[in-house]
Amino acid sequence: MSATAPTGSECKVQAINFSFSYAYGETKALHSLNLAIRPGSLLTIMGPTGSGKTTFLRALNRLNDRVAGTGHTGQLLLDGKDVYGQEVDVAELRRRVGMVFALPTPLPLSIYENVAYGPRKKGIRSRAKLDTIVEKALKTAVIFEEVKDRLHSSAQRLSGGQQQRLALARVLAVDPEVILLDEPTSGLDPLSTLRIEETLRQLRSDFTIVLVTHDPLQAARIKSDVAFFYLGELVEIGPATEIFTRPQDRRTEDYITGKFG
Amino acid sequence: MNAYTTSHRSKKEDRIMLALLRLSAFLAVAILVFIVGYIMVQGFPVLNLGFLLSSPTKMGREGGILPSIVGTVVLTLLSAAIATPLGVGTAIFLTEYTREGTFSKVIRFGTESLAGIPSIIFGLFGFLFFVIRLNMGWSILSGALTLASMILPTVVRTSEEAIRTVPDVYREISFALGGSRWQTVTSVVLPSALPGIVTGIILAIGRAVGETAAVIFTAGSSLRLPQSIFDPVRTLPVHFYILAREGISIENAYGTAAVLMIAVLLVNVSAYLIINRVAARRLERR
Amino acid sequence: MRNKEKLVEILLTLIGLSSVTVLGLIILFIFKEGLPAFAQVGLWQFVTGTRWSPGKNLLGILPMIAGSFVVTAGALVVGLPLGLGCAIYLSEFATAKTAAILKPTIELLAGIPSVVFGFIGLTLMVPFIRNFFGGPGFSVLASALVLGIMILPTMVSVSYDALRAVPPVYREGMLALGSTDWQAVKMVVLPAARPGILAAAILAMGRAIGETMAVIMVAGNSTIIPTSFLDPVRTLTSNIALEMGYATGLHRQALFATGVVLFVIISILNLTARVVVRGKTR
Amino acid sequence: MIYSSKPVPTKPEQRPQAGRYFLRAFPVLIFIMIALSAMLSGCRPRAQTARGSITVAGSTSVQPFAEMLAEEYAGRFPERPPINIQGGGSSAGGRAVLTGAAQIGMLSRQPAEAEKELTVITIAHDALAVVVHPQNPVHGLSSDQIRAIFAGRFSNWSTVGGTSERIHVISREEGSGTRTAFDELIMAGSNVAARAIVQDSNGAVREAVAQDKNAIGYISLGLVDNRVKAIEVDNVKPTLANCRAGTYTLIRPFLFVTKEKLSASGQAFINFVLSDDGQNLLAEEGLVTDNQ
Repeated sequence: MSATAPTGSECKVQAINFSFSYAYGETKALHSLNLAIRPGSLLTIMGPTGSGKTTFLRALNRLNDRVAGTGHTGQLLLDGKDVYGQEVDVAELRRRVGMVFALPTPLPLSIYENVAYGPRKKGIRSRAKLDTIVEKALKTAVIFEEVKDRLHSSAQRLSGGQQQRLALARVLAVDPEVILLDEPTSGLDPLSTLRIEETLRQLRSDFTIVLVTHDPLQAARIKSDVAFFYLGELVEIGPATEIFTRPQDRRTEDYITGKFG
Repeated sequence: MNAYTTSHRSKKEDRIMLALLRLSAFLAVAILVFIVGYIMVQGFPVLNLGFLLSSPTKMGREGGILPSIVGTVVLTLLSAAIATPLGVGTAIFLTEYTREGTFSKVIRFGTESLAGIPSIIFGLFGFLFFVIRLNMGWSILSGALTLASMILPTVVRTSEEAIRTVPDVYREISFALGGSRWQTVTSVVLPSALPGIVTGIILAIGRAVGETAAVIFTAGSSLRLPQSIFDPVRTLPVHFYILAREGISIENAYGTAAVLMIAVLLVNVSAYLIINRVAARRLERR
Repeated sequence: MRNKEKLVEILLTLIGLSSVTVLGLIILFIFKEGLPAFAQVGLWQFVTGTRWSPGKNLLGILPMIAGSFVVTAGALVVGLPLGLGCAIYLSEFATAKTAAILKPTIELLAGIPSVVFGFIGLTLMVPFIRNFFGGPGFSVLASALVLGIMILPTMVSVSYDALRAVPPVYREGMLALGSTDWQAVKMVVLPAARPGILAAAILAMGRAIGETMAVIMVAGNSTIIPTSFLDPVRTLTSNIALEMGYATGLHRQALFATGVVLFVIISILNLTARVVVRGKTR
Repeated sequence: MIYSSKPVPTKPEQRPQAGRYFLRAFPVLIFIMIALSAMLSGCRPRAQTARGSITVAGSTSVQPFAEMLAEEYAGRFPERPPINIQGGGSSAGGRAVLTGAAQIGMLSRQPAEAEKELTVITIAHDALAVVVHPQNPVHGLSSDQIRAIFAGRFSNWSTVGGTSERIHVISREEGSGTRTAFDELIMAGSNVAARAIVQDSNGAVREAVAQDKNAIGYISLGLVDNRVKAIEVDNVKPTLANCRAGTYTLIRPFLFVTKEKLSASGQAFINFVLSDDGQNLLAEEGLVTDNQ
């Protein structure tokens, strides 16, 4: 039984019978996934390890291409166009679909250059334009105040929480439409986690956000829809309150009650 | 008597072996330090500005070794300038542009067997190909191309090692921000790997500076100050070899050897400093 | 933008091929120039002939092959124990401080040009051997000493790395059983590091066999099969370097053929090294 | 959304890492290198380099004398194109002229087959001196005795009137001008012993003899100095006078070989060498010249 969110051409991201496999078909990571995400919504994906959550994320921005022997069937649409289409410019795709990784890792550059990295690669040269983009991105990621007078010092010396917000700013600087976050707060202290969640809530209206997490409380706190993945299938999808209180599928229930991690 | 319990016999054996090991360590270091010391001491009296800055007269019996110094520096730098793009390019190709397959195995095999070839064979090849076939004659260029082929494997190996130390997550971040492969290489991979690559190039230069067999057949042995890279040149080791073997001037021979040793030690020490500075910086960053 | 990437990829593929191309060119040119000699003299006569007198078209390089192996064996006898002993001492017994001083010193000294070793051999070792042991002084012994010292740095640093690669837990296990330090090294560490040490020995052997200038200065270069340590000897590499300037026609091709033989020996050495290292570690 | 128009404060000294700019130039560097080596590998007439410098290559026996002449020539005629002297051996010199790698070849032996087509100019003669250690009691040997020693038939100095010590024979490598001359003038058909020590230059032979009381070798007379003793051959002292008088017969020619269309500057150097000044310089260095 795979429940699908309201379909319709107006959704931002849509998977239609999307399956994904590694090692030349040996290991099946996703089984004919059907899922639609409305623009400006915030979806949290939960499920035990190996349920295909990260694979789905890395399929959306095609980072999976870097792995040898991957294959997919079905379609994965962004604004109605298949991301695996022939004429898709992967670099452009990755700019529209930004990603924040689990471990907060700044590039070995200054704070300024970290954020300006994406725009520079897009071809933006002018100093003034870069300055405004960087400032806007840092402000949106709510870290500008803390770093505005040491923009050119190395980003390595920031704290874990700051580095993750810098990573968010890095993505925002490229002006994405969708933001993917792969367990962004798993390595952070509770205070930083709350601040990241607060930022996500604010960004919700401007961007389509897909968040992968292990922490049910996080899903509840940011009041998002929750999609439950299990062994590569979408088991259930619906508002956090409903999923946690009245799980339809026993597998969801077992997961929430902590029977298996 | 179980082999693992400390019996009387093994205690004595232990002491003897320890003494032997300490002796071999002392001997190894002493011999090598003695050689450097001996050359420096013998060469020192001749080492003055005149010796370094003037040209030789009477076939090197008197005068200085300026042409050889200039020749060695130009020849080594040119060979590094040729080997660096090829070596680093190969390393980038092996790490960033291809997966381990038959093609990369062929390149690796080529590089490794090139590394095993003795310098006399490079000398023969350089003579046949650059001097005669490509009609470059005995010249700095022929010598540099020959030396470049010799140090290419070293540059490839050290560059590849340096590139592999760059955490893969940096590449992921760059790609995820819409960076292309070449942009990722030039903006993220190479800057982090740069110290390792530079060290590799310097070590390669260290080896090239002391080379004789490959250079005698390709760069020639003319004592005149080279005007362009098409002129022949007698590098320091070759000049030392000729002066020493032919008894033309033992003092100048030692002087040349001392200059050569200082050059080689300076090059290796600078490579060493970079390694330590990078290791220290990497520790402090973690 | 996309075509720039394609261009870079093509260019890097070409650059990637540079090492293979150079290797191909070397094999092509050396073999092209050397093979006619095999044809004319006959491979078997060439490799087993004991008389080398190009003027009289006597072209046998057995004395040089024997010379190369005897000199290299001598170099290993001198260099291996000393190098390995030093590596073991530095890795297992020396204090961190002494190791931190001695190891870089030895590595720096790896940069000493071979002609310097040759000259030290010529001015110090040859007269010493002549006066102390008799004979002309130019000998297998002198070559072995010079080459043995030359391969020390390679032997020490590669063996040291092999020994350091052995996880500490191996040593602690033995010490816990009450064995002495040397017992631990002998029983556990050396066997575990053997592939690395073998690789170091083969690397050192490769360098010794390939050395030219230093050997010419101390070996005496006579075309006989050495029967005693005090006999003068000529190696394959010296044979090439000595006569290349003057050789013409068949004589010159024979020198390139000598180069081919040397190349084949070195390739066999490299292959055994790869098999030894890979075979053991898997 | 309001954003302050004030530019973000960037302190100059905290510029991003220097590595960035080097690396932006990296692809350009690669292209230059490839273009450079590709362009240079095109054939260029080597002999007539841009500045018309003259390359003289060949016998290592002639090389020291040619270098001395080149030094004098450059000193006297600084405005003329410089002379590059290369070693490499007689055959390498002949081949260099044939392939155009050099304008003038130096031979210390009669021209070989392939070199017959070149014009041959004798610049001087060099006498071969048989040398022993200064403390060796032996003062003279007959050519037969010398042949027997170098062929390995005599192996102890006592057989030729010296102390009872083994003789250490030191010879030159096959093909070198000095060795070829020695084979022709002394060995006359028999072979130098395979056991003989071989050194690859006259200087090295001299050093080897100077170091070893029991050594005997042969070098060009011009290189004899007080560290070795030149012995009488068939009771004739190896002096310039005896060479010119013809009584000392161990003589070999020092030759220049060139192609017909030799450049004017090349011919000018040869004229200088053949001029009285040039010949005197060679005579001072111990060579046998015709003009005295």
